[in-house]
Amino acid sequence: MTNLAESEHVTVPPRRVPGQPDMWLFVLFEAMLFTGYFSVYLALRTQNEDLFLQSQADLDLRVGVFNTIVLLSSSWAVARCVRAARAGQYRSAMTFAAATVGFGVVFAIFKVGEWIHEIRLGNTFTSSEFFQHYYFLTSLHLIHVLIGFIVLGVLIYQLRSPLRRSQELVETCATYWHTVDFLWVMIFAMLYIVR
Amino acid sequence: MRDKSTKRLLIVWAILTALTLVYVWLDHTTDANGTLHASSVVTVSAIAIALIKVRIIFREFMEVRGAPAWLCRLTDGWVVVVAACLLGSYFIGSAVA
Amino acid sequence: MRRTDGELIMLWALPAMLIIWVSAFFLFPGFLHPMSPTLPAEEVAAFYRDETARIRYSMILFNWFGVGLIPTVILLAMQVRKMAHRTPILSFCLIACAGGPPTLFLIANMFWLLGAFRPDRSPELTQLLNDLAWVTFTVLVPYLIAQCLLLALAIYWDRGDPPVFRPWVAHFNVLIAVALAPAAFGAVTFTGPLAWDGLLSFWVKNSAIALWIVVMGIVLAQRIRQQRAEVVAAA
Amino acid sequence: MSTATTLPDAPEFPGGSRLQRFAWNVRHHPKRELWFAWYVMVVFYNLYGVLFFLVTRVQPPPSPDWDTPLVVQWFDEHHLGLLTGFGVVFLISGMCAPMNALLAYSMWRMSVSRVFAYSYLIMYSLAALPGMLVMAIAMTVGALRADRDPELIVWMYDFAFLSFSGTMGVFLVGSVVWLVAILLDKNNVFPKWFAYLGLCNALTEVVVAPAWIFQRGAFAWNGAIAWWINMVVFILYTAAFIVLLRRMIEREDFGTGPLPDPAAKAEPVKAAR
Repeated sequence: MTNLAESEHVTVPPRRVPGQPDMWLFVLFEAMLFTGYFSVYLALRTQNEDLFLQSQADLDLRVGVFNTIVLLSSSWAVARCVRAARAGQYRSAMTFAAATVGFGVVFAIFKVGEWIHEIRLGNTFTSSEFFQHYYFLTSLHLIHVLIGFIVLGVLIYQLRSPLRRSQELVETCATYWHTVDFLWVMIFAMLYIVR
Repeated sequence: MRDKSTKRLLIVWAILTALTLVYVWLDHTTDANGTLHASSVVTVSAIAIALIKVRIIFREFMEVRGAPAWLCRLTDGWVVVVAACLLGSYFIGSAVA
Repeated sequence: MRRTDGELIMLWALPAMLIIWVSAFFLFPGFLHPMSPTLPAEEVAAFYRDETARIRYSMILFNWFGVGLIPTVILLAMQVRKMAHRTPILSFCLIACAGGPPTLFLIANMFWLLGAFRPDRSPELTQLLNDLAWVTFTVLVPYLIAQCLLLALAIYWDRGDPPVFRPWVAHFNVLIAVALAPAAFGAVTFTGPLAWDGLLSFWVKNSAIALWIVVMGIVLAQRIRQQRAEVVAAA
Repeated sequence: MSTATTLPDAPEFPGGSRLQRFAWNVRHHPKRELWFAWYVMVVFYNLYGVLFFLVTRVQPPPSPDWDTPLVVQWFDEHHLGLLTGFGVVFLISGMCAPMNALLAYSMWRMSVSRVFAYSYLIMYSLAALPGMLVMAIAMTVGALRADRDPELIVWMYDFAFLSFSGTMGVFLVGSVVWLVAILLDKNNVFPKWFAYLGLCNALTEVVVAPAWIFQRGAFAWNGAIAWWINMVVFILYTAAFIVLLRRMIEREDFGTGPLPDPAAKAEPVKAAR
């Protein structure tokens, strides 16, 4: 369908969907689910604002900001990896894929460190309504990060042998990882910033 | 050509990081000496900045910029729907409370 | 050793199982006559207090050998696989059914054993365990019904010549399924034929299960012997 | 049944009245086993909806936060609905078997190891016990005697709803088994997006876990997140695979290679006639 439309202007480089369109369905659907969780959180929050604010004061914004920047960097790295793979520079693509995994690991370590810190402060899953949502959203997101490691493993496996190297699969994996990133961007705003 | 695209990615990353740091500023201006206060302005701008960042990630990192029009429209529409859901639940919740 | 030898050993385990099941059935004091659902809590507690030993030993026997039905169902699934169908779906169906009835029966079995474990606990609690046991035991039919109907369908749809099982086996299975169906409603009423000690939910259901095991055992035995003979003839 | 692709051994399709056509399909349709399982599945889900949402009224679930008299009253009001409704559940829940067999067959048809089909078959056959039948038994016993000690009735109430919502692992791992099979498959049995949707479905089983922990709020067994959002995903997932299985059966050619595309297949058939 799109090809027909595009063939009229030959000068423009062909527009194409990055990765499998199937993955885009997942991205939008999963993000919609998270939007559902956020909506519930925001609506409940307004019912009991002071309690939420009180608990929220225990979060350290610096860790959140650091983690956001780490994930943004990982997203940047995987975007570079896709460009490099497209240009046929597989060595460089591998480096960027490894960097993505590295950023992801740093994120996970700081996330778990933050949990341990909060638990030491006495803020557990059952201690307050805000922390219910905090642990729920962050752990569900961390599960996405862990699945992301499997996905990045698939990406690296694709890049390693000249026999495989399907650009479509590389882009599909990258799309998943960006989803992990932008979900965190929203979770970060929801948990740390919203007043 | 390639150089241009990597430079662009770096700029995008810098903008996203800068937007993240705006949050820190936002946070400092609202909270006087460690106690948090409810604020619709902060909530709305937090949601708005987050969605702007998401849209930048869509367009640049996820390469929707070069994708067929339907995907552009779908992702933009999605951002609008999410904004409506979040702001809607926040304001309806506030009205009920 | 031929493949069918193993199948025959599995099958010959069935009569042994049957003897154990029947003796456990008669050993359990609550089956003859079946305990009434209208029994007040004190009498239920008294039953567990007075008959502790027989409840324990019969139910331990059932616990050991209750799962003995699974190999028979799997043998049937293997026969279905030999039928002239286009897909393995009907044998998958039987495999999917195989684990259900013994598992449900084991749950009921554990409630009976729990009831007898501390017969001096409050009568209300003993009655609850007794209810759980009887309800689970009475309503364990869904997979048995499905099993009979699916087997019947598989036989009707067998395009082989000669077919693996003769059509009367299918009719018989449908009949058994019909006999089992009322027991699903065993908890709706405390009296009458539908109650869990009633004619339909207890006597018809349990006789149907026993009859099914005996008849299908014989049918399977004939079939496997015939297949062994074919293997010998071919060799 | 839209695909009456006549195979050599089947007699010519006679046409005629609806009943005659139905009888012909039962006797001769080459895909009758698959269509049988598919229709059983559709009927099962419809009955499931009617029984759980309308007859027994256990869905959407009442609150875990209710006090004892309220729970007893709830059982009182739903006494007959619960007992007869779950009676029907006991009668029909064997319909899970053809459904699970069809799902397993879809994996059997893929270019992947048989491990997937058999693992899925066993896992989902197991799932119906704690996920549905134990719940039905607990509800039945809870409703059985109105004069029972109220504390015990509340215990049955918790038992029923938690065994229903809280049976997670089999569905979680089962969905993952299916989605991995779809991603590895080269026979095009299912589109890849369904595999990704399977991941969403698997994650709902993670999301429901807090139902074991909270008695009120968004994460309780009737909560906005643990029940409502999850239900939406479950319904979409189920609807998707019902439609996709139908398409799979329509495309089925009983070979071992890739399933033919419906559009591409229409041409040669026409040519052969």
